[in-house]
Amino acid sequence: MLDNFFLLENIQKSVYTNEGKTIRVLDQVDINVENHEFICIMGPSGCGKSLLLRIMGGIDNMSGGKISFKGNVYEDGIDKQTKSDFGYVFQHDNLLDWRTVYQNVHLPLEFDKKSNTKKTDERERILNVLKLVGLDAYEKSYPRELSGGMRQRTAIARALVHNPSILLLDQPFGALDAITRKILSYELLKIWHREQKTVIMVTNNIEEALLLSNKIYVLSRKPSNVTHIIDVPFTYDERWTNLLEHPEYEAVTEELTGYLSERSEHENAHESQDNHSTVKSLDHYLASLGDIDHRVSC
Amino acid sequence: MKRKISSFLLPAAAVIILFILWEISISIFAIPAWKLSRPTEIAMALFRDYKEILPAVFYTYTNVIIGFVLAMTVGLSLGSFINGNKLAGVTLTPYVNLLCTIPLITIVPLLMLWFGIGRPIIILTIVIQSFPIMNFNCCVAFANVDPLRLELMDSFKVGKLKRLYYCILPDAIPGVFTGIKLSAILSILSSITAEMTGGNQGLGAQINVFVAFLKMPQAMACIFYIALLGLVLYYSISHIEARIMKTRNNEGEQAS
Amino acid sequence: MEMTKTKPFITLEHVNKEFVTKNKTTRALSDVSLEVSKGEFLVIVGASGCGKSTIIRLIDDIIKPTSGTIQVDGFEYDNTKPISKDFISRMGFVFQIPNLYPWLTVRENLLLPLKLLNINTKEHVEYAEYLLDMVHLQNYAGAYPNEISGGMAQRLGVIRAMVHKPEILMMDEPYGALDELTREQMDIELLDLWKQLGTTIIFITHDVEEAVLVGSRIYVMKSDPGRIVADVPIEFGTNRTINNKFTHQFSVYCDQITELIGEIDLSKIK
Amino acid sequence: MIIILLLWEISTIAFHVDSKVLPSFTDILSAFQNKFIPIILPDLLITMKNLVLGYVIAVPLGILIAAICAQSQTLVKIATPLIIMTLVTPVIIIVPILIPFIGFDAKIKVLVVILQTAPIIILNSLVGFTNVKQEKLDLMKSYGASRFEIFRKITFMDALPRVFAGLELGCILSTIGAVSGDIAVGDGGIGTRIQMAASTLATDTVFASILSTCLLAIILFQVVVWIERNVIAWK
Repeated sequence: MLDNFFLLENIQKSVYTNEGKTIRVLDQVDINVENHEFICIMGPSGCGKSLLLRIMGGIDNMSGGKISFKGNVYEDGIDKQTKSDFGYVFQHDNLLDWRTVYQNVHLPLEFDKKSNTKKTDERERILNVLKLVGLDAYEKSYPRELSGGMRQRTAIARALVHNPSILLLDQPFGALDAITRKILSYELLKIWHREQKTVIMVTNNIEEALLLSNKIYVLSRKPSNVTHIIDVPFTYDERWTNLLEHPEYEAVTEELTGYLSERSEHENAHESQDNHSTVKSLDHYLASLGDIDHRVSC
Repeated sequence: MKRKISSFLLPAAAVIILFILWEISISIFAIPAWKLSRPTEIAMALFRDYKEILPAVFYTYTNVIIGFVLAMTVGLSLGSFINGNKLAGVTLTPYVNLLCTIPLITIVPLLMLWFGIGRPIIILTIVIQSFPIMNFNCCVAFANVDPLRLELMDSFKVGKLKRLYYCILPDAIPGVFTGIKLSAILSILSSITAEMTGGNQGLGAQINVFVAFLKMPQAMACIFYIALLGLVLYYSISHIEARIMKTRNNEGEQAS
Repeated sequence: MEMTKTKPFITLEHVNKEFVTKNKTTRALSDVSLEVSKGEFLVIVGASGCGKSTIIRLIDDIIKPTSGTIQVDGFEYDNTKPISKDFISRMGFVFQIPNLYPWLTVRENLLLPLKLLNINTKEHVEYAEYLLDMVHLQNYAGAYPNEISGGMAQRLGVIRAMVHKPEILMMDEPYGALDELTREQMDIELLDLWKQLGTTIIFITHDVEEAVLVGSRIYVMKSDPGRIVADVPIEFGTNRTINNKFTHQFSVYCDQITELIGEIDLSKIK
Repeated sequence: MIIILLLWEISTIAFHVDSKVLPSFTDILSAFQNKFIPIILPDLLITMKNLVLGYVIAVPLGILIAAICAQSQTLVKIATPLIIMTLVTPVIIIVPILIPFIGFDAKIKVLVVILQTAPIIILNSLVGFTNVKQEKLDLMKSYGASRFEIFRKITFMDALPRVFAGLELGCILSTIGAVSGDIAVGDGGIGTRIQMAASTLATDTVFASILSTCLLAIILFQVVVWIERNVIAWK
C-alpha cells in the first residue's frame, strides 16, 4: 500500500437523538488527501460534512472505519500526540474572550509538551503568524474589540502557530459578510501556498470552493457518502486573475451546482403534484430535515 | 420518564445514606445524647411531640408565605414602576439596591421597640429583608431585555403597557424567577431569625425553648421542618419556572 | 405589470444621519436623496457600514434623521413626533435576525402584529393562515421558534411583516445568515410573493448576485460617509428564475455593480 | 435623600416625639459623635473580624466544592438539594446545637458566617461550571486536553461572571450571618450591642449602630464589586 499522506477509509457515524432514535449520518466515506493539497468538502445542509471534519480533528469519534496519517493507522480516531499536528478553525471563531489576541494564539503551544521551545522562540513564532494574517498591531487587544473578519483571522493564526501539517476549516467564512469573505479567502490562498500546508475545508459557498481548492468532494444526503469528486482545473496563478473569464469556469460551476442540487430532482419525481415550481418541493424536503438538523450540528 | 425518576431518587437516596452515616457515627464515637441526637430519636420526636411542634410550624409557615408573597408583589411592582419612568428609576434604584445589601436583622430589636412582639413585626422583617433582592433582580431583568425584540416593538409604535405585556415581561421571566427564589430563601431566613430574636411563637422561638430544656431531638425536628419548607418552596418555584420556560430554549437555572 | 412613472411613492431629500456615541460621532448618511415608485422592487447594496440599514429605519420611523425630509405617499414626516399609528400599519419591517419571540408559537408570532395594531378582523386571521400555507409552515404552526430550522424562522420573519397587508415592505438583509442554496430559493419565493401582492419592497443586501437576481432597480452605496453612488435599473422583467443567473447579462450587471462598490485590490494581499 | 432627612427632623420636633421612640436626626448625629468611638466601634470591629474572616474562608471553600461537584452529573444531582437545604436553614438556629461542640468563643461566629455564605457561592459557581458553551469544550478536544486542563483553562474562566454573582450574594448573606451570630451567641459584636441598647431604650445608640452596620455592609459589598470589575476586565 503506497504510503499515502492522510487517508480515511469507509468512515461511519451514527448519532443518538434524545428521543432515543439513532440516525446514520455518515454511511461509508472515503477521502484520500495528498500532501500540500487543498480539499473542499461540500454537500447539502444536514449531510454531516462538519461532523466528518470533527472526526478528522479528533473532536468526535467515529462509529466505524479507519484513519491513516503519515503511515500509521488509527482505529478510533487520531490520538493526543498526533492532534498537535492538526489545526482546527471553527465557524464562529471560538476565541477565548478573557484572553488577548496574543494569549489566544498562544493557547495551542500550551498543549505542545514535546517541543520545549523557550519563551522567546514562542513569542517570535506568535508574532510571525500574527504578521502573516495582518494582525501584528492587535497583539494586546481583546476579542470583543475586533471585527468579525479580524476575529476569524486570529482563529486562523491560532490554528497555524504550532506549525501543524494539516489545517481543518469548518465553514470559516460562513458568518462573515460577502466583501470580508472574499478578502479572507484570497488571504487563505496565499497562506496555503506560502506555508505549504495541507488544507481540508468544509463550505457551502460554491465560488469560494472553486477559488481555493484543487479537489472538491461532494457528499450526498444523509446517510451520506462521497458521490462526486471534482478536480478544479485552475493553476495557482490563474486563481489571482478574474476567474469569471476563465474558459472552464462556467462549465465547472454548472457541474458543481448540478451535483449539489442533484438529489432534489430525484426527490421531485415522486413528490405529490405540487402546483408550485420545483423549488418549493426542495424547500419542503429541507423543511422536513429541519428538526433533525437542529440537533446534529453540521 | 426515566430521567425524571433518577433526578428524584438519587438525591433522596443520598439523604438517607447521610442519615444512616449520622446514626452509625453517633454510636461509634459514643457522642452523648445531649450533644447530638440520633435521627431515629428525631423521627420519634417528630411523631410524639407533634402537638407541641405543629402550632409553631403552622405559625412560621403562614408568616413566611404572607411575607414572601408581599415581598414578591412589592418587588415586582416597584421593578416595573422603576422600569416605567426614568425619574423614578434614577431616584429610587440606588436606595433599593443599598437595601439589598443591608442585614435587616439589625432592625428587629428596633421594630420590637416600636410595635412590641408578635406576628406583625416578623412579617414586616420578612418583607423588608426580601423585597429589595426581588426588586433588584426584576430591574436587572427588565433593563437588559434583548434590544432586537424592543426594536420590533418600536417598529409598531407600541404603547408602554403593550410593550411591557408582550415583550418585556415574557423576556424577563428568567431574571424574575431568580429574584423569586432568592426572596423565598431570604424570607425563611429572616422569619426564623426574627422569631428567635424577637418573637415568642413560631419555630425559631420553639427551638430556643427546646434547647433551653435540652430537648435536642425536638429542636432538630424543628430544624427539619424549616429545611422542608425551604426545599418545597425552592423546588416548586423551579418547577413552575421550568413549565413556563419549556416553550423556550432556556439556558439552565441560575441564581444571579 | 409595467411600472408607470407615477409621482415618487417614497422620497428622501438631502437626508443626513449622525450617531453620537460617547467618544465620537459617526456620519452614517451624508446628503442622501432617493425615490421609490409604487410597486417597485428596489434593492440597496453596499459594503457593511455604508448606512443602508439606516435608510430603511428612517423610512419606518424607528429613528429620526439629523436633517433632510422624508415623504411617503404625499405625507411628509415631522422630525419631532412619531408618525401616526394607521400610517405605521401600511409598513412592514423584516429584520436581519428573525427576531421571533421564543415564548410564542409560530402562529402566535405571526398574529402578533395584528394584536399590536389592534386590527384583529377575521379576514386578517384567514390571510395569516394563507401566508403560513404559502411558505410551507402550516404544519409547524403549533411549534415553538426553537423547534424550527433557520430557514423556516427566516420565512416566518418575512410573512410576519406582511400579515397586516402593508403597502411597503422593508427587508434588512433578511437572508444574510442562510447558506447560498437556501438563499436563492428564498429570493425566488420572495419574487413570487411580490408578483402576487404588488407590495413596494425595499431590499437591503451586501451580496451583489442576490441584488441583481431580485432587484428591478439597484441603489449602490459606499461607506464613510454613507452615500449613494449609482442607480442601476435591471431589465429582467418580473418573472425570473434561478437560470437568470447563468445569462451573460447577469454577470455584466454583477461586474458593473462590484466595480461601483470598489473592487478588492488583490495585489495588496498577494 | 436630603428631603427625607429634613422631613424626619421637622416631624420629630414638630410632634415633639419622645426621643426614646424616634430620635431626631440630630440626636443620632450627636450619638454618633460621643458614643461611636467608645461603644459602637469595638463591637463593630469584632463583628467585622468574624465577618471578613468567615467570608474569606467561605469563598475558596465554596468554589472548591462547586468545582468538585461539577465533575460528574450524578454528583451535581445529589449535591444540589443538600446545598439548598443548608442555604435555606438559617444558621442561627444551628448555633445552640453547635455550642456544646465548639463552646462559646469567637470561632463559632466565624463558622456561622461560613455556613451562611458558602451554599449560595457553591450553587452559583456550580451553575456556572455546568453551563459552558459546547464549542469551547470542542476546542479543547481538538487539542486533546486533559479534564484538569479543560477546567483550568476554560470552565473556570468562562464561569467567572456567575461565580462573582455568587460572591456578591454571599457578601449579603455573610453580613446577615455575622449579625445573627452575634445575637445568638452574645458576648460582644454589634448585634448584641443593638439588642442591649434596644432593651435599655437607648434608641439613639440603636439607630447609630444600625447605621454603622449598614455602612459596613455597603462598603464590603462595594469592595467585592470593585474586585469583580478588575478581574473580569474583558467583559
